[in-house]
Amino acid sequence: MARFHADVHIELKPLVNDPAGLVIRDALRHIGFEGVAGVRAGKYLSLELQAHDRVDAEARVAEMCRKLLANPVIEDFRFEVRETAPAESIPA
Amino acid sequence: MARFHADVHIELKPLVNDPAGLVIRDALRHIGFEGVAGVRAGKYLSLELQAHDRVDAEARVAEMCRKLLANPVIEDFRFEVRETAPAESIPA
Amino acid sequence: MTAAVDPALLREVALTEPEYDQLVELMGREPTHVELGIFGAMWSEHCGYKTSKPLLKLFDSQGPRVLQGPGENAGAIDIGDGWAVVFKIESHNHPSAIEPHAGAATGVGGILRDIFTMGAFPIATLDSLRFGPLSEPRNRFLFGGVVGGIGDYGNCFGVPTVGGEIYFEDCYTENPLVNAMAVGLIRIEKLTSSRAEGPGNLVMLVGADTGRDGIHGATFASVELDAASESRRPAVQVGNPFLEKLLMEACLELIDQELVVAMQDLGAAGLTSSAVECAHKGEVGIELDVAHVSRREQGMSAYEIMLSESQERMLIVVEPGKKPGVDRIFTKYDLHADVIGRITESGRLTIREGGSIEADIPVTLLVDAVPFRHPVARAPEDRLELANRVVSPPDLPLDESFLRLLGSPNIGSRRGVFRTFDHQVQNNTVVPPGGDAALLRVKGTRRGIAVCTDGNGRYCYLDPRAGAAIAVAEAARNIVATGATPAAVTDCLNFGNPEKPEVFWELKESVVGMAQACRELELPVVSGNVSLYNDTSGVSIYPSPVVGMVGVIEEIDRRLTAAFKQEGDVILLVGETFDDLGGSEFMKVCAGVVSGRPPRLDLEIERRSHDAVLRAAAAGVLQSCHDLSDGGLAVAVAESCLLGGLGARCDAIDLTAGAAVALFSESQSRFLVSARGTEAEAFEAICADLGVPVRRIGRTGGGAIGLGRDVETSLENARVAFEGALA
Amino acid sequence: MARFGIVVFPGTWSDRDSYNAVHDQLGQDARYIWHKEHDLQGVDCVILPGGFSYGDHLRCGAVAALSPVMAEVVEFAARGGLVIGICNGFQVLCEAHLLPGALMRNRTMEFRCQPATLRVENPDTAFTRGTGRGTLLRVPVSHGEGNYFADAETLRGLEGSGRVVFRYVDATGDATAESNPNGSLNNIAGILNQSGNVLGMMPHPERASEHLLGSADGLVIFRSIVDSAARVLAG
Ligand SMILES: Nc1ncnc2c1ncn2[C@@H]1O[C@H](COP(=O)(O)OP(=O)(O)O)[C@@H](O)[C@H]1O
Ligand SMILES: [Mg+2]
Repeated sequence: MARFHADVHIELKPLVNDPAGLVIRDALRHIGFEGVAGVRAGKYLSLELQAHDRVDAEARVAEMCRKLLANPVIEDFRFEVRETAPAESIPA
Repeated sequence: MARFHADVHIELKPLVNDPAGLVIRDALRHIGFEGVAGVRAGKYLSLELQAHDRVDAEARVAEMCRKLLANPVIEDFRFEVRETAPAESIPA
Repeated sequence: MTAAVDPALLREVALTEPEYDQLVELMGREPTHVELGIFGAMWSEHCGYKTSKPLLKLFDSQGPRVLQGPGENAGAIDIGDGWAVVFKIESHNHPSAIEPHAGAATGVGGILRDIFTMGAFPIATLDSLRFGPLSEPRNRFLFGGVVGGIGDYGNCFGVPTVGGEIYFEDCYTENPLVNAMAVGLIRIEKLTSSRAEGPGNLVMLVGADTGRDGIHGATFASVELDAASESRRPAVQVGNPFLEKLLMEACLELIDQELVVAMQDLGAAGLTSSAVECAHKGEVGIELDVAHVSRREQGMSAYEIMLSESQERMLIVVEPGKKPGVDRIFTKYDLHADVIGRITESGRLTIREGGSIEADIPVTLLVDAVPFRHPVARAPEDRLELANRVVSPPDLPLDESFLRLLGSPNIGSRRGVFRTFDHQVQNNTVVPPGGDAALLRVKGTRRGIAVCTDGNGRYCYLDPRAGAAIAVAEAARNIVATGATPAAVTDCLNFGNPEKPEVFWELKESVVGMAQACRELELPVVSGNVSLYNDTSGVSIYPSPVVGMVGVIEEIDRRLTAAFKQEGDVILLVGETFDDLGGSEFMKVCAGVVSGRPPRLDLEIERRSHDAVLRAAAAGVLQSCHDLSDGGLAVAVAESCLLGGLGARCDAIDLTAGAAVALFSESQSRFLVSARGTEAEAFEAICADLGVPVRRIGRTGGGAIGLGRDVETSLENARVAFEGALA
Repeated sequence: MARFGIVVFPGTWSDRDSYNAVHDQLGQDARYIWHKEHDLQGVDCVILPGGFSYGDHLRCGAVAALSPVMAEVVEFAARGGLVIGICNGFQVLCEAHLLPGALMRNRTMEFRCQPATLRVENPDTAFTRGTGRGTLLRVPVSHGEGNYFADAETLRGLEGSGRVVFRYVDATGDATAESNPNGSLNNIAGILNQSGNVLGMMPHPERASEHLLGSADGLVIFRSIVDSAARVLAG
């Protein structure tokens, strides 16, 4: 097994209204940032995981997103995976 | 003025307790992803804003982070800015 | 390893050189680094009460209801039918000043732990808050953060936040006060102690993993801060109410199944203070191996583990034979429980890390040998002068003054705050926040308990002894206004730097005033907390003692509320009105003046007025009852009107001392009640019998508030002013 | 007598209040079911109570929806068993796809604990048979994420088939913006699944179970369930 780091982004689907984004936008305007046209609020998760290789790591993270991390009714997800420790450095 | 898009990432500082990350880590392990060593939960905001140029846009976003978006006592932030519409296309 | 007597290091552990010398003499040798950290923590003001302890002895903690006075994690009183109420108040001022959300949240978490450490189920929290004026963005940020943090913790945990108070004064600008009180319920026979017993018994650490949260940071003091050390600096504590709820459920199951000998939560000074407290109470020794402590981070030293203030942790002492039962419960809740040591006969605190001994200290040195400090107390001349300065009321139209007062941040509606707190969960809240004390029923009985907090820093600033006594009287009045009998007190002493003679004078005077009022009203002080050094840039806060009080009502159906109930009821003012505009909200808001003497308080008269209301409540002759405090009669009438959605016409107010005094004086020992015509007579008879002055001042009804000749405001205008106070 | 099973997730807190309502007030059989259990103990109705299961981290109800007991609840519902999700329980039902849509942060971004008035939109359900169309119920809300969202088509489907059971209204029964505590689409406070045996609602009927506490209007919902369970037995 090798170690991987995954950066997962979860965002509301474009058509879903985003109360948090609206409140943040208004708050920014309120404190003087008039030029803010829109804000969307999402989540950013960083994961450390073990996997056989990059393809395996990507498959795992995609499944985590589908099963738990994102709600397909309202959210889209995307992620990037990078290796942090190669297989030979970690006992199986 | 030109239009810019900013991707802002806000994360808890490394030593700060992250109850959300712990719950997500444990939940992933519970549903079968034993190889998950750690999860840190952060925020991801995407902003549309107007600014004179890239340098100005970056200065504005940095200030928004310091003033409102991030809590500097417990969080770190980073961001990227890209131009989405050049100055000449937008009336001042 | 021996620590050098480096002044910087001593500063970091907050010990003076003479204190260090005393330590070396008592130990008979130089302390190790870990030992120095432990002494620093245990001999600190926070754990050792080295400045305040001699004063705390002035409090009486005896009484027929008292089951547990000061000395355990919280006090406990007998409320009848086999039930005990456990309660305590605690400050989290300094953490909240740095990070208001996390600071306030962990304050709530800490006080809840004190309650369930006693075995009690937390049934309510309250919070007493002080901020600088909201016109300053920083103050608004602190206010929003603190309120958010309290809500986040209590709402998630599942305990109703039923009361508290909020005041704004300039002196709290960089130094907000966040005092959280928690109240729990338990069958008397289940009360649990933190007294460790039985050499050979296991010491277990349960709950959250230990991280580098809130450590003194002594290790980093002597090194230059660079990028690498920055990342190792102690972290602000972030609470985890979800974990705390699981910890509570598990701990209460342990107690229910009689699986623990002793239980002690980890609070200030973490594992150090908990281990020492358990051992000291049981007069035993305790030996811990920090290698067995589960950690959140790598590379933590024994020093860091002993002083970490990571939240949501509990130390329990268990007989070896009962360990399987304990494990079963923690497994159920997916919590880990580490055996980290055992109870010994040595009377010493012994800390190992695997094979090496990091600390070995007689427990009594840490507790009984705390070097007390006896600062000088001196009344500041300018303050005495200020208290003697009498300023005449401003020349402002009274109806305008009235609306200004209703809209004052210190008086206006707190609905915008308490609606963000779950104040109903657990199905006990009979009188919700927004009136006087909150009232909770005790399931399975006809009883209820009333709870409140009170304190008036401005009064205490002008006269600490009188102001502190008033805090007690006012809390009691709030309890009485619900029909409950005041039973016992917890207190939080928030003061500036006691090394300043005037601050120590304030502290001493306040304790004397509070102790005296408690004694005369027969209210034992069963728990409390001290927070000193509330200073910013050399400026101290107002002396701000806060009283938390619990009262008992035998028949909850006999409760009273502040809202006027129907048209045509007689409105009566109980008690006498004097020219008590000194330190009043009226003089602050309408004249911009803080001066004069706080209202006079006669505890005998106070007591009789309580008796009158309680007798009337029991007889069922009152429709409403509200206590008079900030803003005086005018504000009390307005509040009863707004709560009831009914106007009032008060044409018979005694105006002989001047209308401003009649409407806005903050004279003590007064209530505003309403009664049906015939019952008003019965109430007057009760008052006459007890020698309590009472006067009919008007009737309920209509859509306006009319007060004497000078104030006439529509209910709607009053509501707009009142509801907008914190906007 | 009906038997209620009250599911307890880590972080649930209205389990005891639900017990108080159905057992102490209505005298029904009630038992707690820990989330790790697989046996629903032959209950007539499952209550998924309010609280902050798993601290509400990630998304409210998301982690609880994956608990072992939820597999049983899904199966129970498929067999026609009655399930009521209250507050966090409603969120769990959405996350478990037993109900459509999602519950987002309140429009104000603030937690709100306050009285609410609900209008019964459909009295012909297993949960509302004791009410009439337009009946107003005083039932408090207490949540930070009760802002109901569904896409336009789902919403049309719900509205068109009587599956919007409760709506937030003002004291006179009008569904105004001010009476909506959280920004829910169409002032939706509670919805039903297609087969009519699964109800999710954000307000807390178990808190409106005694006059002493300010309202007993919530009891009609539990009484309706008892009644429905009896009819199932009577066949
Ligand atoms: N101002 C006070 N009045 C009465 N008792 C007090 C006061 N301050 C502290 N105590 C009591 O001293 C004991 C230790 O207090 P503290 O260290 O704050 O408790 P904990 O360690 O549980 O946080 C407690 O029993 C507390 O009730
Ligand atoms: Mg304690």
